[in-house]
Amino acid sequence: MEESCGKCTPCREGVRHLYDILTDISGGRGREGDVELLESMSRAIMDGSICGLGQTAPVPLLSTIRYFRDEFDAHIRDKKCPAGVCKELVTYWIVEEKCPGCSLCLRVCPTDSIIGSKKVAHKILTENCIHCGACEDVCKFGAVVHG
Amino acid sequence: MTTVSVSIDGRQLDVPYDARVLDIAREQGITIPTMCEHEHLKPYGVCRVCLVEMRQGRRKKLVPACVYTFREPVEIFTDSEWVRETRKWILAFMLARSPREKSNSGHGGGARRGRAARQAQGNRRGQP
Amino acid sequence: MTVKRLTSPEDLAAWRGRIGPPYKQDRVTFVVSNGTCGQAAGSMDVLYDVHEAIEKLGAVELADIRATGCHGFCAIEPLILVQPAGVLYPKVKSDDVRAIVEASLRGEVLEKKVYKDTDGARYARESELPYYRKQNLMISGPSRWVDPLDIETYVAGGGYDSLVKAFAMGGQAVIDEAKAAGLRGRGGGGFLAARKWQSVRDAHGEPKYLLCNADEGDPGAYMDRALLEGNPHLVIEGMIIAAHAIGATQGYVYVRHEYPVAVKNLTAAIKQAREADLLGKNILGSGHDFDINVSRGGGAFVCGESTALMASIEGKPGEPRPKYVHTAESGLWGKPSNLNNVETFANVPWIVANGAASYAKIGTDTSKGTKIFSLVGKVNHTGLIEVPMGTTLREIVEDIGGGVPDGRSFKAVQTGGPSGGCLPADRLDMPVGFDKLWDAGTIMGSGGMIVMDDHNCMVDIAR
Amino acid sequence: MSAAETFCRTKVDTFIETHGAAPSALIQVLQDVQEEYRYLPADALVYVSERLRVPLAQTYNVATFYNAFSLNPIGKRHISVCMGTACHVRGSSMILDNLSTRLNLKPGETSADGEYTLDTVNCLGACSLAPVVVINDAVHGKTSSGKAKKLLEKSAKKKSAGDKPS
Repeated sequence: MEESCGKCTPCREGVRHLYDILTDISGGRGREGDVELLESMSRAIMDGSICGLGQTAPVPLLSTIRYFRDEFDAHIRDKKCPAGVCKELVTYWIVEEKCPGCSLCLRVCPTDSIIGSKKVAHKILTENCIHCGACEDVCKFGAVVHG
Repeated sequence: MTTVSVSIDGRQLDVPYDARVLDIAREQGITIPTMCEHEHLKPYGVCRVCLVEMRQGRRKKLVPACVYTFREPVEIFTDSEWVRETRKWILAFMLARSPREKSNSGHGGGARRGRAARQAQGNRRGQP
Repeated sequence: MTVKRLTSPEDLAAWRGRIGPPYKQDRVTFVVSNGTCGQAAGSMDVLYDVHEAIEKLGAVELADIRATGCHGFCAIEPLILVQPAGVLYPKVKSDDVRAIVEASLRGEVLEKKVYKDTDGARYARESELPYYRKQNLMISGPSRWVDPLDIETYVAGGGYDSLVKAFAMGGQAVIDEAKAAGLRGRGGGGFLAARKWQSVRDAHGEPKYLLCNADEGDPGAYMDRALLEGNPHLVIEGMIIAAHAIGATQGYVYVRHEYPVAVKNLTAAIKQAREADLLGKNILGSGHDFDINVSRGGGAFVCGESTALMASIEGKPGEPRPKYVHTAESGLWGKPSNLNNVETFANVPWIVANGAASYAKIGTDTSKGTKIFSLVGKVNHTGLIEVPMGTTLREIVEDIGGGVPDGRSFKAVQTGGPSGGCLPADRLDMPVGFDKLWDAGTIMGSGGMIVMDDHNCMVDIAR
Repeated sequence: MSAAETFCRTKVDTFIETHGAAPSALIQVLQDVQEEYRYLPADALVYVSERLRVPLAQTYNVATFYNAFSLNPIGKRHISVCMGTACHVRGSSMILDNLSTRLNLKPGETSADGEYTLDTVNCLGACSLAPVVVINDAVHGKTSSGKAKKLLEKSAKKKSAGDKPS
């Protein structure tokens, strides 16, 4: 999107709209009919752009819709991200039985959203957790999960 | 002065080589909407509002009438369904950028702007 | 290393005689892949450790060190390849180096340090690795022994012989050879190179320009970088041959701003080629003049597009121009210009040396030769692979790539960079090539191949 | 370097000599200025425009088009998180969020004290080591959100921008 040189309307404007609508879908604000909207917009962008960038920018989107339509519907209808990636649809928490209280996660959390003392099972405060996954990366016991 | 035999909206014509599609259309009384074209400016072909359908044998694609010139025998359609659909989206993209679209503020602005583009396309269905 | 001025093909042959074979048979050469990803993995430290170990063992007379570009198998870097034995030590740690050097000097193999595959089997020789088994390294192979900063290692392996042959054949014959070989553009366009060359050769207007597109903006694709860093002379030789064929006297290589090592190695190679009179006036007594300048890009993906690239070389912002006026007639500064991708030029010397017939035997009926892919993302053996056209995605992802790590399941592979689509598991038997992928909704593009597993969300990827 | 100017004319002249004083050398000269001063000083842009006989508007057009150039000084430690597809697939957007929160900087911003600049870049060509974070010219491969804190601490220990990787 930032890579569009900005010269012609379909690519400069159209690709931004595709991005905005996809951001909404990924954030759980998708609406019925969005997929069809994306598809028809994509055709106009591909047919109307001057150079290869605009003519092919929607190809990854069209192919993910073609082969992974169920994931788009999961985001739009059930407000769920099956792969556990889209931040607004995912929460992180700690499985108490698995957590020995080693505080490794507590130390790497950029927003200090993890509380717990030594040897006591820790907890993630979800208010200012930014879903960056640092805790899950460092946890050796698989105690941190998200979904 | 070599000429090329072409067709525009079904009318067979012999036009001068390298003549602009837009000029020939105007001569034939066919209106093609334009935005960034102006007689005092060198044709730039960026707004894409003047896209028309160009067919040559099996190959067909949309070309800007203000920049594309006649060099080979081709068929031009200035008002086909494909042209209208694309043109509506391009107008909608532009309108979505206009300030009075009330829905483009706030967090969800982006997507609602996309929806505004859709509405703009909807209520423009009537005019070219 | 004083480079000899060459005024005739015989000079080149005589020079090669003096240099001798790529490796001295009586000595041990420690080869370390030192491309950008090698350096990021620590190859500079390994080079230093090897140098120190040799000195401590007093073996300076018995051993050489050679820093090459990328060998392709980036996942196992930093690596040491002991030549001429061909023994490979992957993921070398600095305290292993001394033991490796000692054993190699005695002609032995340090068994516990050699390559261990995901299935536990051990392979000592680089040539035996499963990673390379299905590959055909006809273009990227020399990058494993050529030192990019030393033209002599390239000449020793037969470098610039194709140039001599091309001059003897004549420009039109070279174009016919490329047409018979079916060489298509490797940058993603897939146009027949010979047709492009022909239109510029026939165009009138002087001077004619030859442009090499090394913008490589596609995320996930870095084969052009590896070629420029590892074997710049191969690209230079390909360019001189093409320039002679179309009558171009000035060439530009437009290199991405994000590839500093490639710019350094390419600039050094051009300097050495000029010193050897392989670039400049009356090359090898052929009467043909040609020189190459390096033009550093400014960091804009759109400049991979031909007309935007030319605008950028002209010092303007990279804005594409509609292509109704073909760049073959009016390109850079309005003069006839021919643009090809790095990998396309790298194929030219092979075609001239081995002939169109043997080239056309490789690949499929419509996509000839090999293609270098960058296999990245959620795959065990990340790196560059060169496979004949027609190889299936499954062979690439599973047999060469070693499948998806951490026991997760394959979900999709994206081919062709930002203009390419994603293919799911049931499309894995699709052969690679210019046309078949198009019907499945994606393109081969420049060769980026990004594997995704069940932990990747397709909506997020699309965004 | 005369007092008023923030760049050294003789140095810029050498850049112009190597690339030629013609309009087509604009990008190459600006590349060298950017490398030398880590940004494009405004008065240097004026000087280059005059020497290359290029309108100042055109120079600004080029200086703002390419993301290799920056009009304001880059911090001592320039942190670039690669957002190319290969790195994105291996979680680089989470690393960016982590670093962005830690440094309290949005991508493209420089800290008030000029210490840090956080940036994103679209592909560095080291995709086999994804996800990649570059700090000045040191390429850190196979990073993760968990390692982000250590990465910052390690870079803080290094003195100024010009340090070669250890």
